[in-house]
Amino acid sequence: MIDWSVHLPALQVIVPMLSAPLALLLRPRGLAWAAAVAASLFSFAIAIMLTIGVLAGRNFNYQMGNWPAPYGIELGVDAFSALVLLVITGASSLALLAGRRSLDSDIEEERQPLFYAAWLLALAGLVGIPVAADAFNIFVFMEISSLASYVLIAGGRDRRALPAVFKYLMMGTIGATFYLIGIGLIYLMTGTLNLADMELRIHEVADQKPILVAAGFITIGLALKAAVFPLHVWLPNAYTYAPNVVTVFLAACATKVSLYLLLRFDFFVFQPNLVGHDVQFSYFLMPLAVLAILIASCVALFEKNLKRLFAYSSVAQIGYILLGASLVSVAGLTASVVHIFNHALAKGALFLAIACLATRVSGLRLENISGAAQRMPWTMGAFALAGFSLVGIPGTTGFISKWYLISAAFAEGSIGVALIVAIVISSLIALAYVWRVLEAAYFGDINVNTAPAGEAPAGILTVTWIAALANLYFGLAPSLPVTLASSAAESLLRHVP
Amino acid sequence: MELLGLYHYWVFAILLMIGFYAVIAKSNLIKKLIGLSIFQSAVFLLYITMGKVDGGTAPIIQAGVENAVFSNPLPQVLILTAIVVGISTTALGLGIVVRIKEEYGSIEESDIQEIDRR
Amino acid sequence: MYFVVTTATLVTMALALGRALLGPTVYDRVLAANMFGTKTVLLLSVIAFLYGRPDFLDLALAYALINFIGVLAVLEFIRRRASSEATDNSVGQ
Amino acid sequence: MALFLDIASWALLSIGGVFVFIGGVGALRMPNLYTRIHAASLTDTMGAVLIIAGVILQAGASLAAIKLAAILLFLLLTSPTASNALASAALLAGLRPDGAVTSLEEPQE
Amino acid sequence: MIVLFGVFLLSLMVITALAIVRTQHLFVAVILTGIFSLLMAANFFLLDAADVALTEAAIGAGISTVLFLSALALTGEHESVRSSNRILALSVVAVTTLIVIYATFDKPRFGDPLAPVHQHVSPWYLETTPEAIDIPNVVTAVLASFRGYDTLGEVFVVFTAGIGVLFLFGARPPRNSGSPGTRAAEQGLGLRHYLIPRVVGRLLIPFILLFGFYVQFHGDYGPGGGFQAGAIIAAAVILYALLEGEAQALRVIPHKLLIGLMAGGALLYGGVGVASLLLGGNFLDYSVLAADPVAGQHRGILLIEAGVGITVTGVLLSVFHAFAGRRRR
Repeated sequence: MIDWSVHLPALQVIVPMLSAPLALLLRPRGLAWAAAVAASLFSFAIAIMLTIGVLAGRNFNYQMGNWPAPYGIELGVDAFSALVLLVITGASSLALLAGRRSLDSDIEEERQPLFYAAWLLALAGLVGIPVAADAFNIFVFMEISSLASYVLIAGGRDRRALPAVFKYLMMGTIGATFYLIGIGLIYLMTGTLNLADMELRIHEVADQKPILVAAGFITIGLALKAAVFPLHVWLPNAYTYAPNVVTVFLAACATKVSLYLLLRFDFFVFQPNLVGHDVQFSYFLMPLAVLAILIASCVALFEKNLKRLFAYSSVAQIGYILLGASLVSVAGLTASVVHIFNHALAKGALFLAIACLATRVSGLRLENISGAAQRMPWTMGAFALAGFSLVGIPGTTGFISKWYLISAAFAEGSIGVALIVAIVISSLIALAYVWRVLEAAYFGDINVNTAPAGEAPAGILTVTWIAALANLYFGLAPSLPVTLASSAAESLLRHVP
Repeated sequence: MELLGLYHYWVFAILLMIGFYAVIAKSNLIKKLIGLSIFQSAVFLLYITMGKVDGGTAPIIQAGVENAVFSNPLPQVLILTAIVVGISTTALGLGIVVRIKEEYGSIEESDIQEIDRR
Repeated sequence: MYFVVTTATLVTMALALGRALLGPTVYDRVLAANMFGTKTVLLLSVIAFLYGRPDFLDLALAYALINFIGVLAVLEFIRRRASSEATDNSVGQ
Repeated sequence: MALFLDIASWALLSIGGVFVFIGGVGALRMPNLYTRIHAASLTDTMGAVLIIAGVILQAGASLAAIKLAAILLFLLLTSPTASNALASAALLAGLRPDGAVTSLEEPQE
Repeated sequence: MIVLFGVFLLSLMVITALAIVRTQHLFVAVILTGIFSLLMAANFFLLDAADVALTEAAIGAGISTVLFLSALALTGEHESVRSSNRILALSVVAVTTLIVIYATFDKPRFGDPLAPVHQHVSPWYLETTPEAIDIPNVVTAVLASFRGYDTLGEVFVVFTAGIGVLFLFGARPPRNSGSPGTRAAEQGLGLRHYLIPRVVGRLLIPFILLFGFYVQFHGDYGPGGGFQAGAIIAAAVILYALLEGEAQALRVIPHKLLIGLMAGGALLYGGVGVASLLLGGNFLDYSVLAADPVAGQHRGILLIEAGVGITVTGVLLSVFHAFAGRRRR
């Protein structure tokens, strides 16, 4: 009898991957959605099983094709990747479950099998990255996920989605190619592609120039993909004009995966081997993180389009994640990893609530939702809950990550105080922009022409509330993400001398 | 010979530069895609160059030839993959450009921005 | 001897490239591209022997086929454009 | 015999190389498209035939010789076809062969 | 001497690339891109990468040119003179180049057999291939077996691109219905009225197909494999479409079949992996596919290469038809 638990890391990827061509072939067409949901839920279940295994101290290493590690391709799951896997598969499942009606109105029936196939491919590509332990394999899966997400975003009804996708495609491909150059340089000096093997062999490299340049290329390339502050220009439009449900999916996990990879590469491969790299890392990323937090929050404050507003807020939140990492301490990294989880929850719930609004309101501009809470109390309730979580009100997940971040910054002395000031200011700005939306929805006058006719459909609303309540649950009982995050932080720092 | 040995790397750098310049500076979307493919080709050249061994031959074992020196097969495998990834990206990019032309009537980035601003 | 032939082919490739860059009409460029392709075929056949790996002649064969398809595609494109846009006289810029 | 083959193949190769080179110069220097097509065809016919024949002599009776013959056959089929298609496309598009002879004609406006 | 040839070709490549960027005429840029690809392929060949050279020629010079041309037919071929942020571009590019050149100083010399690249993983492939897989082409062995998972990913990248283009163009090319213009009819004609290309082309198509299958199944022994074969077979069908018109080509290989090929090839590859799982091995462990591990590897590689070829053919043809069947608006 086959022991399936051994094969979990491989199954995590191949289940959504092989479902994609099946979804394309399925007849009648309506089944494509069901197939996508089934595959997504199944991979969510696999992610849960992997997490349980990791929490029990199990080590998942898998050798593709049964070839030994540096020669064949290795897969591996640890606490950090398990957390990212949970986020990806969870976001995909929730978004798909919520999305049936919403996607029906965005995408013609004829194109739906293609769309769901692309969705499954995006899912497969995204989960392929945290699972992989081979640098080039990561590139391949990065491309699957990127190409598939271009397709998903291009499904938006607004024609402005197209230039947005094109820009994303350009910047994404440049990022991936930079990554490829970096891998090439490392391979040139070490002769290996396996991450663990790479770490060991860089020790032996006497000439550090190519390695240093490789670190630069990989960092910049992944920063492009992760929309780190000055390289974020593709993100706001891509998120704004994508179909609403796609925004839920991608906002919750697409950039997070690149951040995961950035941290993993830097802490596993470069920090242990390059002299003074931890200092370079924090001097390079900390200013960017602070700028991202402050500037993107301010832009969000003056933005009138709801989706774009929260897209800018995402850029700011990416700043928080980087800020924690740039402290290069266990507390900082824990905050950073916890925030990957928590921000996905908050943003996912927010964009789900926006998708609910979109079922009744056209335009999604602030003036259009004036008074919407009177007609859609449940939607706006979930929105408020998720919004508070984004701001960091105690009792929600956002508070947990802010708390960890502030205490990590506190340990850094004088620079930490400045950082805390920045965090507090930006939280206040976040409160302001969330409040602007709530104010319009709760206290604005109903405009008879644009006001929503009634509450959002029950299906999507239920999913939204599940996500919103998850914000509350993990805010009150944060042990799961925090355990995973601190173990991830420890394993990341174990590599730093 | 020493300088000639670095020539391949320099050409890699120059091609990278040319492609990258076209991607950033050109306003025409198709030109950007062409630039992108030059940019990617440069990286292919980097990989294949590093796989070459002096006096080596392609890593296809010939019957009856003993002690042949073979060039490194791994970069070639990686670049095979990367070429296919490149054409996939290009095809998708061209698809998007054609759709943009249909929606906006132009494939110049500056025109599109202007139309959107209106 | 192979070297002499290879050099001659390479120089011809450079000359063809020169024609492709100079134009002046689009047909000159297509001509140059076609010539360039066939010269590449010759180059590969000779180099396959220079390297002592005659099994690589497959490549030359593939190039010959692909080149033909490429030229026909270009011509088809020109024909289509001519039929759809009689007004566009920018061909020979 | 082997020596004779060698000499023959070297001769073929070098003459082929000369033809290829001449064709290349012609393609660059000739005054208009149709004359350039003529020069370019030279490299594909004389040049290719001679060079590949030379290489076939070197290869002897082997699989490689058959492949080379196939390449030659393909080149001989495709490149005149391509030249013909090119010239007729150019002619149909209104590109008139001009130069010494045709310039005697009246320009048709 | 050969190094000098390489240097010469590389210099030509730089000139071509500069010309591509400078020309305002996109059509010219595409023709030059074809030349660029041929040069790149010749270089790969000189650098001992026969498989890559074949791929670059078939995909870069062949398919990519056709795709660019079909896109140009739909968009127009003139670039406006305006270049946006030139200064930004120059500075970014200059910095990048300096960094890259900085890195070259410590690089191992070109072709140095003692470079770390040739010391670590690659000797193992060269030694293990004859005994564990027993096919002469080490590149195919690494591609299909040692790093078969990458190749699976790659097939899915191609598949994604195919899905993407079909999705963008609304699943299937819109019928030219209702428009009474002569253009629609004319477009379907292809090169029909050129008698000579048509005769020669039709004569060649079976040979191209044959050659494609040869490349597919000879990939274990010489340069070739699924990707190259897929591109060549697709090129043959594209030639048919050029000669006889797309409508005729679609009648021969209809749309549904193309989508079936796309999905079927990907599923075949994945299915081999799942089969090896069910037979008690790891995913993509072909050794369990037959009683003898080496025979199992042979069988696995044959099947997955077939899967690759089928998907690549399907995707390239779907993409070609999607572009070619679209009417300019």
